[in-house]
Amino acid sequence: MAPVATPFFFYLLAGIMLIGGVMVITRKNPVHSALALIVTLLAQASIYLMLYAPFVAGVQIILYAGGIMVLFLFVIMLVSIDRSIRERQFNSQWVVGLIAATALGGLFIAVYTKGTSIFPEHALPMIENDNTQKIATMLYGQYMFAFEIASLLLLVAIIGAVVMAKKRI
Amino acid sequence: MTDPNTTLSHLDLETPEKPFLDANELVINMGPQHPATHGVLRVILRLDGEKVLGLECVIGYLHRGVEKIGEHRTYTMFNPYVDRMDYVAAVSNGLGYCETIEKLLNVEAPPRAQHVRVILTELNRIASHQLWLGTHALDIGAITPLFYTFRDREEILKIYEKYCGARLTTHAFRIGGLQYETYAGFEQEVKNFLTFLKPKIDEYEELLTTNRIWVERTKNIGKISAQDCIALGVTGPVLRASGVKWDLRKAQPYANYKDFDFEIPTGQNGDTYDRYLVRMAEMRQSVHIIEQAVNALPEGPIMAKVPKVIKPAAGEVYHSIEAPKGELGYFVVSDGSTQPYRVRVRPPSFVNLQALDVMCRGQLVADVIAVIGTLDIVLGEVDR
Amino acid sequence: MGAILQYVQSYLSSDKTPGAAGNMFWAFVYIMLVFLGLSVAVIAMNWLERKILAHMQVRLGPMRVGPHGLLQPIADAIKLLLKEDIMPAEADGLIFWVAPFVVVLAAFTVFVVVPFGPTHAITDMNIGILFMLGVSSLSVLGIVMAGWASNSHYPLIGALRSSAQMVSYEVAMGLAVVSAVLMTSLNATGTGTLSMIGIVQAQLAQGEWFIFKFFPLGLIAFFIFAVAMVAETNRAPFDLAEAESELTAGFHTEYSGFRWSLFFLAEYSAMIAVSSIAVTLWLGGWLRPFPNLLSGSTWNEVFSLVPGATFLFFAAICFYNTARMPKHPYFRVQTIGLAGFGVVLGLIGLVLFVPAVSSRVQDIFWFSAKVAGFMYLYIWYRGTFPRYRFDQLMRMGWKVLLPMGLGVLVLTAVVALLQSYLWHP
Amino acid sequence: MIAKFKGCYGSGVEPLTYLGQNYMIVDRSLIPEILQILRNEEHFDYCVDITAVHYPQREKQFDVVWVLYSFARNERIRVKTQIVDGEILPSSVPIWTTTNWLEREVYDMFGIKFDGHPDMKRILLPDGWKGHPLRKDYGILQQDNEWVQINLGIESGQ
Repeated sequence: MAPVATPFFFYLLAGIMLIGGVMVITRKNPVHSALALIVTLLAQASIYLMLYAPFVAGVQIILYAGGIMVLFLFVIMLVSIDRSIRERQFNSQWVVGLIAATALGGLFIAVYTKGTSIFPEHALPMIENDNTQKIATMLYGQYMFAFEIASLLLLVAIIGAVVMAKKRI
Repeated sequence: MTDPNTTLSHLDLETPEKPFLDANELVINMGPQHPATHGVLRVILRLDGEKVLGLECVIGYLHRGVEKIGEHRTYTMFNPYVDRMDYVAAVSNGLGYCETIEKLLNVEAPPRAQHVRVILTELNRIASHQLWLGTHALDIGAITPLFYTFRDREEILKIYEKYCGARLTTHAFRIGGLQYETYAGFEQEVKNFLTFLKPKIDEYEELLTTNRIWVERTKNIGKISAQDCIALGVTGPVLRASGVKWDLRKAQPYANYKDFDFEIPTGQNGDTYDRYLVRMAEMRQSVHIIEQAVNALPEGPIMAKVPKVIKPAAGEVYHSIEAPKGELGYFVVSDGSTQPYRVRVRPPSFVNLQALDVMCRGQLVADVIAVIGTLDIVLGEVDR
Repeated sequence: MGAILQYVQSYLSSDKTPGAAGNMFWAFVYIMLVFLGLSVAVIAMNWLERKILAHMQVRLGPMRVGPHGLLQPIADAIKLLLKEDIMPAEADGLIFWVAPFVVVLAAFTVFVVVPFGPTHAITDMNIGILFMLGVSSLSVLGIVMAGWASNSHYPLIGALRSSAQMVSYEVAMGLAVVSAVLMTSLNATGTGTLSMIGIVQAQLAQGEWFIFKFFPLGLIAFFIFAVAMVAETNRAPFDLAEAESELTAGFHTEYSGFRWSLFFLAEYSAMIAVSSIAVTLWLGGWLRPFPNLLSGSTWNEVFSLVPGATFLFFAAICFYNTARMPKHPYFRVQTIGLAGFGVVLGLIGLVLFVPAVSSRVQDIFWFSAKVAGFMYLYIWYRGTFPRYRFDQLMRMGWKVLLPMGLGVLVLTAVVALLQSYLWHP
Repeated sequence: MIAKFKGCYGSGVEPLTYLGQNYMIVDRSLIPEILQILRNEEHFDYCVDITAVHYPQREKQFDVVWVLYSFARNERIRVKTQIVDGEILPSSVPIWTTTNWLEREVYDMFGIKFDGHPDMKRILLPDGWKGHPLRKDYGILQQDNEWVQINLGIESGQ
């Protein structure tokens, strides 16, 4: 399957992501922020699709945009919006924020200038059709242990959450 | 029956339980325009999430001053007005009023009139319960029973229409008896209707009684104990579903109910499901009563000797009947003139509605709807 | 010019979907066809639901607009489009405006991968079923947005209810789907597929619809999905989000006119979408009944006649009712209209008997017929069941369907492993 | 029962019967006590109704009537007392919970206040309404025109 207008879509999606990301931190209404975050995540999922990683894209949509963000919205909506709008959104941690942002930007520039040689010239040719199967073989073969550890960790987290919530009832 | 020394402190109506988080308390205004409040009832709900912490009924949107009107009309002229209170059981209202004035005049309607009165009143009880069933099921989300019950209720209304020309606010009875002799074929038509209705009641029960969702939605919902019922003055099927075997037709028989053999269906749990069962059983009992009445319909006059201008001697009387919704009482004070000095109506819906708060505490919003439905209120009667 | 013609024609003999073949023109044509077909299906559903529900409830349903109310959906559509579009003063304008489009977009995008036939899909994605579940779950966002932006209590509660409901039933639904996907891996290579077309082809290859596979495991998984999909689409008896008697209309209480009709459209196309998933996963998708029991060219011939025969049957019903129409000048237009409708149906039926047409339309017919069965179930549920309460609904989702789904998944895996080791070592 | 009351309270209680219905006229000062005794000792556990009658010519303008019923005895009794305009009666909500709304209605219609009632406000008429419609001096066409004009924005409700 021949990719169509790839650079155009890449820059479009990247632009959407950037705008969405900026909106997340600038909107005063938390619900607007959350919705902007969802837009960002969806654009990200589309970029995964362009990278021939449909499984990751699908999981991104189901888990982040579908599941987690809905729960997120839930919590935000139950909070009184008026109060949070009245509060100052940019609190006095701007110094720390600035330092962190500068450091991160510096890192990006350093990697971009010095590390170009590490990356291949073109994206590696990948076959779309068995991508999902490949992920499965990797996860359940090579990275079996890590995968199981991660799932155990999540199980612990779930049980912990249930126990903590149960106490209050 | 009840232990007189028990105080009813647990029925503390004014202090709701403390919400889990004050910030979470949500006040919702349900009605007066709401599909499930059966008219213009307004309920202010205080919610913790979906749990009801307390509620307050705001009524009076349909207040027409029936009692005031009664003081300015003659005894005869006021008779049609009572039909407009509980408009789905207009015949029962008329019966209660006529019997009260007859009591005040100290006359008694002749046996044939009594029989016809019983037939029509019991038909009305069936019609009222059918309307209740349809709307109650609709509130809980079953849309189909509504059409079944309305189809069958139509047959009752047809009998009324043939008898007195009106379908809803019938004004079927007169003080002292009946105005109209029954039409030709009345008995046969009522009998036909009964044979038509019996399988239909089974049909309603088939739709709902064992329906899992119906049972889950109604069992243990809006529970009220017999003691609370009595303290709150709740009567009718609601009281009987709580296990109190009390029906004015048996306890203090009026008309000629003492001539008929019937059972008082009761429940045990006092929940919405029991009230449903009680009302279904009452419909069957009504069928049974009508059968007896129509088979033993005596010949004779239909009107007692009542003066053209009704002028009862000064005095007062309280008389009540078992309306489909509970005890319907009339307290009439006469000063010897042609107009009542004071007419007081003791509406069952009004008093029963008071129990809504007790029945809904700690339940969910969806249950409030179910409980309003199961109380079977008619706002015309609540507000008068 | 010739090049364009060749480009268009090049796909015609292809055995791939236009998406997989990379043919933009045919992909566009397919998108248009699916969109139009879906709109017609929703309109038909509107009429059918009202008629079927009415007959279940001893009444007639729409009778005035057109013969037997056949034009009622069109009248409704016109009414909705002409209605004033009200936006509450306190509403959050942008989100209120966007919400219905999000819902419609999510509901329609899903159809990109629905396989109406081996080549009759817009595209065949490697992650087809995952894509469907993911995108259809996005409609929750639209509902939440609508409920919140209305700035009113009833819509907010409705939105919270429906999103909680959809998120929870998605879990059970996902487990049921995974157990069906597991069954696709029972082949020589041992690799399964998430592709919608691949799943149907696996059923064809194994000679068994997955509903009957590992009886009763497939059936249980199907049952879980069938329950979850009703909850997922917020339909009776799980229609708490729009519980009329409790929350007036739930999340779309404040919507009117065109925007409201978008929600309506989305609801019905979501119903069709989840039914298509069920049909694809368990009921053999586009496969005709008994492809291996009643095989052979004779049976193929017989089954290829069914689409045309169905339409002729509907036409016959129309003619029968035309004959029963009251013979009164007042009904003349309606009688002619009904007869005309019958003629149209009959002509479609006759066209479907042409072998060239019927061979291409067969798959679509069987797929649609199976989906139509589900649509009838939806209406039937609505006519017979009372509504669940919210906590009961949640209890059922988490405490009944989820453990059942997990159990079925594990058992399916165990049985499949045993089968591959014991019988095909 | 009647004899017992007569013995205890003498002329404060006057038992009567009219058309076979029992009622007693009780002095205002004995009301709380009598109601309590009727509930606790005589098993009148169900308060059917509370209402009032207005006699503008009398000095004691109002008759207040309690209709009581006993499940145990299957018997009804009416308790009646006379009060002057403006006099406050003790609330019987602690005795019968049901009287909550009934007393509110009496207040709404007649302006008779009940002391100790948890929520003494109008029930059928709007909260800001002036006048008590079931009094005899309140005309049948009379309205609180001011309320109607302010709240409904129309000149008159008639």
